[in-house]
Amino acid sequence: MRVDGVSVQCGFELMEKLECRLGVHNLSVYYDDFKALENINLLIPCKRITAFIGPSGCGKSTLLRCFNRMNDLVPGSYVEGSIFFDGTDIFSDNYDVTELRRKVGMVFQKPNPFPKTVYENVAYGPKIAGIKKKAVLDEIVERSLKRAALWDEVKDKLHSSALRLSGGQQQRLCIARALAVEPEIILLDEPCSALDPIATQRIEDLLVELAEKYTIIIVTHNMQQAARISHFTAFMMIEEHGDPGRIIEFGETSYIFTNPDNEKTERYITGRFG
Amino acid sequence: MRVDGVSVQCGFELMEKLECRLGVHNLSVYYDDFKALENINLLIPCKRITAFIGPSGCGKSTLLRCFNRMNDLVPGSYVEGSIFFDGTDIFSDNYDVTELRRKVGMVFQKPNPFPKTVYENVAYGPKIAGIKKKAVLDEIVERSLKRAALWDEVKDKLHSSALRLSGGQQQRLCIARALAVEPEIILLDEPCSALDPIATQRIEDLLVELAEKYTIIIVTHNMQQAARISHFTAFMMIEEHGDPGRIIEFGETSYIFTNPDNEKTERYITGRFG
Amino acid sequence: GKKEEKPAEETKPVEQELSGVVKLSGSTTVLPLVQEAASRFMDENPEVDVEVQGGGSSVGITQVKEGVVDIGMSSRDLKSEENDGSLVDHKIALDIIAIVVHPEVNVSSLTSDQVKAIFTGQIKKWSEVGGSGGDIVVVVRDKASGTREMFDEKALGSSKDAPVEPVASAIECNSNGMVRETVASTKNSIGYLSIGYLDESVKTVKYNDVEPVLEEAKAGKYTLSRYLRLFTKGTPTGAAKAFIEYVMGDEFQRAVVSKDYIPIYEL
Amino acid sequence: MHRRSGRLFGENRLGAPDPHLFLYDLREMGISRSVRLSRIVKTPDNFVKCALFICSSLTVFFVFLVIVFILSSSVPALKELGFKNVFFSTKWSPNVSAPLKGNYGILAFLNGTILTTIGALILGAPLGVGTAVFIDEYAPVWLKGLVFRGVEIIAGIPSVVIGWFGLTLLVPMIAEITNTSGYGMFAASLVLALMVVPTITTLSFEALQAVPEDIHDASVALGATRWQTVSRVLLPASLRGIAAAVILGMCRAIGETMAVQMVIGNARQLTFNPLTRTSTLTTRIVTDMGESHGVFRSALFAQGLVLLIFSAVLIIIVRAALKGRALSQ
Amino acid sequence: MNPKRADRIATVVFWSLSMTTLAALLVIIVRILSKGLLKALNPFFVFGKPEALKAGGGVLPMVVSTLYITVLTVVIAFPIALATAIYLAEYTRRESRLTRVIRLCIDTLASLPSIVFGLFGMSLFVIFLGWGYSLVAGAATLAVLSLPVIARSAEESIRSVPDTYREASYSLGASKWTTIRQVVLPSAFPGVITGTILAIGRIIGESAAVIYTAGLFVRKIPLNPLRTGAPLSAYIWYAQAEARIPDFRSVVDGGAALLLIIVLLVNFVARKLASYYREKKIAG
Ligand SMILES: Nc1ncnc2c1ncn2[C@@H]1O[C@H](COP(=O)(O)OP(=O)(O)OP(=O)(O)O)[C@@H](O)[C@H]1O
Ligand SMILES: Nc1ncnc2c1ncn2[C@@H]1O[C@H](COP(=O)(O)OP(=O)(O)OP(=O)(O)O)[C@@H](O)[C@H]1O
Ligand SMILES: [Mg+2]
Ligand SMILES: [Mg+2]
Repeated sequence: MRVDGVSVQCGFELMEKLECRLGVHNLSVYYDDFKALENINLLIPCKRITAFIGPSGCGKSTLLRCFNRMNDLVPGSYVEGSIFFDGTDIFSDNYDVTELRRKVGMVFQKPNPFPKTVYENVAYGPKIAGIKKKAVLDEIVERSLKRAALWDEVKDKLHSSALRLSGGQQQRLCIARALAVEPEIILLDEPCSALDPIATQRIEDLLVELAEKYTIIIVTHNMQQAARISHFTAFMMIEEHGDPGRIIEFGETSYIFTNPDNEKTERYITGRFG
Repeated sequence: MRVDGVSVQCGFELMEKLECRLGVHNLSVYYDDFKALENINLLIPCKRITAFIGPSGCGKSTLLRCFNRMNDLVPGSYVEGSIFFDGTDIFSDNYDVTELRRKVGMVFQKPNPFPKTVYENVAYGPKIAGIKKKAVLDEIVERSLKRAALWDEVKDKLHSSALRLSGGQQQRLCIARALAVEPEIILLDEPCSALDPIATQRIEDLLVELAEKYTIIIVTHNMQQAARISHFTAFMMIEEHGDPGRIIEFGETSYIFTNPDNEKTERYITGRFG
Repeated sequence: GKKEEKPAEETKPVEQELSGVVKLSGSTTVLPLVQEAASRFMDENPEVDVEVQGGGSSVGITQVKEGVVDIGMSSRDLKSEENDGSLVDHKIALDIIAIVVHPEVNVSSLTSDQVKAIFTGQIKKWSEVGGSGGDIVVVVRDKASGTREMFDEKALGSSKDAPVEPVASAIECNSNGMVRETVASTKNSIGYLSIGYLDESVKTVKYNDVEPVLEEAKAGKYTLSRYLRLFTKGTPTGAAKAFIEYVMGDEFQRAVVSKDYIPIYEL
Repeated sequence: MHRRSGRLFGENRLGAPDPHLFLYDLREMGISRSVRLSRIVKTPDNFVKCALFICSSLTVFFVFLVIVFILSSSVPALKELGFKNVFFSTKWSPNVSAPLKGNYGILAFLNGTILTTIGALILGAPLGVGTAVFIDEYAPVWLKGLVFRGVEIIAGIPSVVIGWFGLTLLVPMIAEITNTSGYGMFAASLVLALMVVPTITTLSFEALQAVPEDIHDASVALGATRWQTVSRVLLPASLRGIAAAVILGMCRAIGETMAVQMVIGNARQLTFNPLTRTSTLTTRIVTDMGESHGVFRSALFAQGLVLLIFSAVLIIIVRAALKGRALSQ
Repeated sequence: MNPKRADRIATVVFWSLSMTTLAALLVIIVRILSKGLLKALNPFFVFGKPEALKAGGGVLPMVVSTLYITVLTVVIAFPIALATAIYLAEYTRRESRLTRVIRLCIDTLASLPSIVFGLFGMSLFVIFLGWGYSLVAGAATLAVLSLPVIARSAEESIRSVPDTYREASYSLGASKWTTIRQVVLPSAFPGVITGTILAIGRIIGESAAVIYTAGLFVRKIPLNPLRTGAPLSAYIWYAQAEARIPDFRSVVDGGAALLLIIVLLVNFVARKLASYYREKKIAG
């Protein structure tokens, strides 16, 4: 099946059952004069893990950061096209960006806890959203840490610095922090690239678990990881240096990895590229 | 077969045919009070590619940097034990370190050309070794660039800044720079981790080619890479956080990857670790 | 070729043949006068280098005694403890100090008692001396200046054993020019100046009903005056001698000194 | 890197076949610890190191010299007049001809220094820190460079120029508005505020820049507004750096001389009213140094000594503040 | 308070704070230039001799003194500062007690009020060594004053040279000094030069440290460094504080404008040079 020039592979039965609340329509992203993404069209299925893969510099991070408009922070960047979230274009003029960012959580490549205590890290989001009651915050912190599978490890050191945790723990803390504001979607940009295999495994297990409640989008360099945990995969690429990135193929992960429509996808996936 | 608690896998016929001019004996490395490596024993076969693999932080880089005493540069680090190079302990008091480093070249994780021209980069080593004649230098530069499979791409821009080359070209330039001083051994610390798959492929091909003339030691995170290009593999690991790194298993790559002695090695190689 | 230095005993200095360095330091009051003299003198005697530096009267006296400089400038006489007989005094001008007020102050005459009371802070408002307007702003010279010392002594009755200080809120200025500027620009202010600095931006007041003018000073009626002096260690010789003679000579006295001070020939 | 133990070859626990065999061969060949003296490459390096070290210890020597000369010049005053009469007296009436007969209490000037500095910080610190936060967080790209460049230009303006500006524009303005002489601590604080702004801005900006970008992004990604991010993440994380910036600004204010001297009025009185004239330590030195000698001059050096101690103490505080940043590392 | 509202208020506050700073700068520059630019550009003023009593004097000897003293200062301070910077950046990777002392001394020296340097220079160079008020005494004082400034910026530039360059050089068998000379210093050079020029800006504007060491007033153009000089900034202060010449206002206005122009020019050159090298390094 082809939609807007992108081949989409998906069992029809499945696609019909899926709900999609997030859709990208004709999106192009510019950094000053440089066009980083061109004409992206995509539907993100709810409560599934969608992985973006592709060679370095193809715009995976750029696309991911559009979903919660983190690209606004890059001076000189602007977008054309739309991203619809529950039917509203998030780039429309009066769209409430802070509200969007609360609903679309983000976890970064390197664990980036605040230089505060573990507790303060998790409570930060609820606090800025206006929750002041200690009891409520306590409960949110505990629940979020439990969901991030970190509670048991840190419950005795909630009030010591988050920077003392190990890398893997820090990354799970960042996930807990994102969960604390009750997001609907979680974006992860190569969340495991700074971690060792053991910590990586933990995070992967956690993501699979979280996918029961949350819509998850993950950027990864690690093809095995994409294959292991994601339900859907978008393969992105740039033709030549300086060209904008595009989505080459999007579909169910099992299809993409076993039976890609596009020969570039196949070459990339088998590691013999170019 | 087990030697000093390390299992060594190697076809005997092969081992007997191999010459080994570099040997590590009972080496331990400390950073201040922290013991990073313990009791390393290893023989590096000549004109072969030896890969060090293992989880992050297990001391691969530390061990590699001992071979040309780059660890001298880390304040507070010191070693116990010896590394023999052509029969002389490189840690002995009056050992000529600059001479050692000339014989044992090194290529780093991120391409790090000097902010000079391409030509100046390659000529740097010969120049500091005292070669002044332009003709000789020209010849060395050309030969080294050719060996690094870069000549054709840069021969027209020898005198423009090396920083303008692409990442993969820069890394090959670094290899050319290392080759220019006629080393016998080349150390590479994750030389491809900052490169895209195409550039990686180029470097891998180049290494295989170079192994005909040089002894190569490579640290890599990428198990496929180790499997693809190395003749011998050393698997290193730390038992627990804070423990020193050790060599768990060393042997011919094909053995290690298909039929490891040690179950830890197996678990690591199959990606299901810990 | 370089001209030979003439012996110092020569009676009439032949300017063209003089050479050498003359160093001066001391009073900043005398400084500009001597600087002017130096540049004129050097124009006439290109081989002579006259170096003039400030430092204050005491510095000048000390340094000339120590032989660091050839001539010390001073705006006061030697103290008894300074006077060991080795220094020769050359008076080069008489300086008159006028009391000045901001032009809007409507007081035109002050008695010596009123002046003392104003400068020491006992009188705080112009209304107390018959004027109108608010708090008096006292402007004085800095402690180290010879003018201040003379004024403290003669107008405020300060002596070595019973020093009198101007009021602590007084603005201290490092020069006559700055006093004039400050008085001119600050309402209700009062200060004192060398008469050479007087202009229409400030208003002079009579001191004990006497105008601060040359005639009255010569007649001895106006008491706020002092000599500007150069000191040498023993009788000056060579270039130094020629320089002092130049400063005291009619030409320089008429052309320069008479503009700001009372020249020697009028005394 | 040096070696600790020289233990040679370990016994082979398992016996043959031994892949380490070649090591034994080499040892038997007796070439293991050959010493090559022919090329002691280290020598020029050591020479260079020595020379560089000597140059860099000159700094220590200079500090030593400064201390020695300032201290030895202030000793006469402290000895002859007594510590108490210098530091705890507000009476400053030097006697030029008989220095020992004068009074040399510097308390009023100490007070002037402290109050003008506080004034300068009250005016300058919000400006400086605010400008730094503005550049770091609020300014549109085209303005960032402009404001930063502007601040650097202020830093470069010579103090006599700023003083002249203060004397000819600020003092008359203050005189007009408040109906006083215009000279005084307020004018001094205004001028000083101008001079501390660049110090505080550049150093605070540096501190803000040192906060990792990813922490900032983390906050924004959680839906924090800009002000929430600034107040809850950026400022706390850079607090020590900003404190250090303010202290260094203070250092600058305490030490500034010429500009203050032009506008403070150079009176000798102790005062707490910002609109009245007084002196600071630095301005008193400049006002009186001209013709001073003996104990008078020594008393002025004693004020220099106080300034020296002030800045040394502040620097030690700054260094302590910048070391071991509590939570961040 | 509603976070949105607080955010809006904060935005207004930060805008106004920084605009106040900019406005202050603008007012100073406009004021100084509007009053003094004509005078500062008048050749009779710039190339004239100063007058002691009359109006109409110029500032040529002062401008020459400033240039002279600046050159002397840099000649004295730069080699020491560069050596210090190299030592601290390259040879003391690890803080020892000794380097801590050196660093403390540099910081202390950098934060001392310039009047303290003035006092120090007067008692050491002028009186103790007997150099008198002279250009060398002023330059020596300024050298001690600017040493830490140059050293620190140079050290920073040297430190900011990526370690990867050093590693690459060492791994090719270069000795430490070779590495510093061939790789580190060339890379750090633009930063070192920029820092030095910025320090020169400070030297030119410095007055408190020179009034008791170099002198305040000269009529002859100083050629002998052992003679008195009068840097422009010191003369400006002198002209206004000791105000003897009737036209001192216009002399100070002109001098201030001239000084401001010189300092701004110096800073401008530093920036231009820095960006030139930055581009050149990339373009190469
Ligand atoms: N802030 C920026 N300013 C200018 N160009 C940018 C910026 N961020 C990214 N780019 C460019 O946009 C393109 C896409 O970058 P992006 O980071 O999205 O790629 P990526 O797929 O995430 O790469 P990687 O796998 O290396 O993280 C690249 O060419 C990059 O150089
Ligand atoms: N300069 C140093 N100072 C102190 N400890 C160090 C230093 N360099 C490395 N270490 C420690 O030594 C251990 C081994 O580090 P090393 O860099 O050799 O690991 P590695 O196997 O190369 O890891 P990676 O795969 O992440 O590069 C780690 O625990 C590391 O923290
Ligand atoms: Mg990315
Ligand atoms: Mg490593």
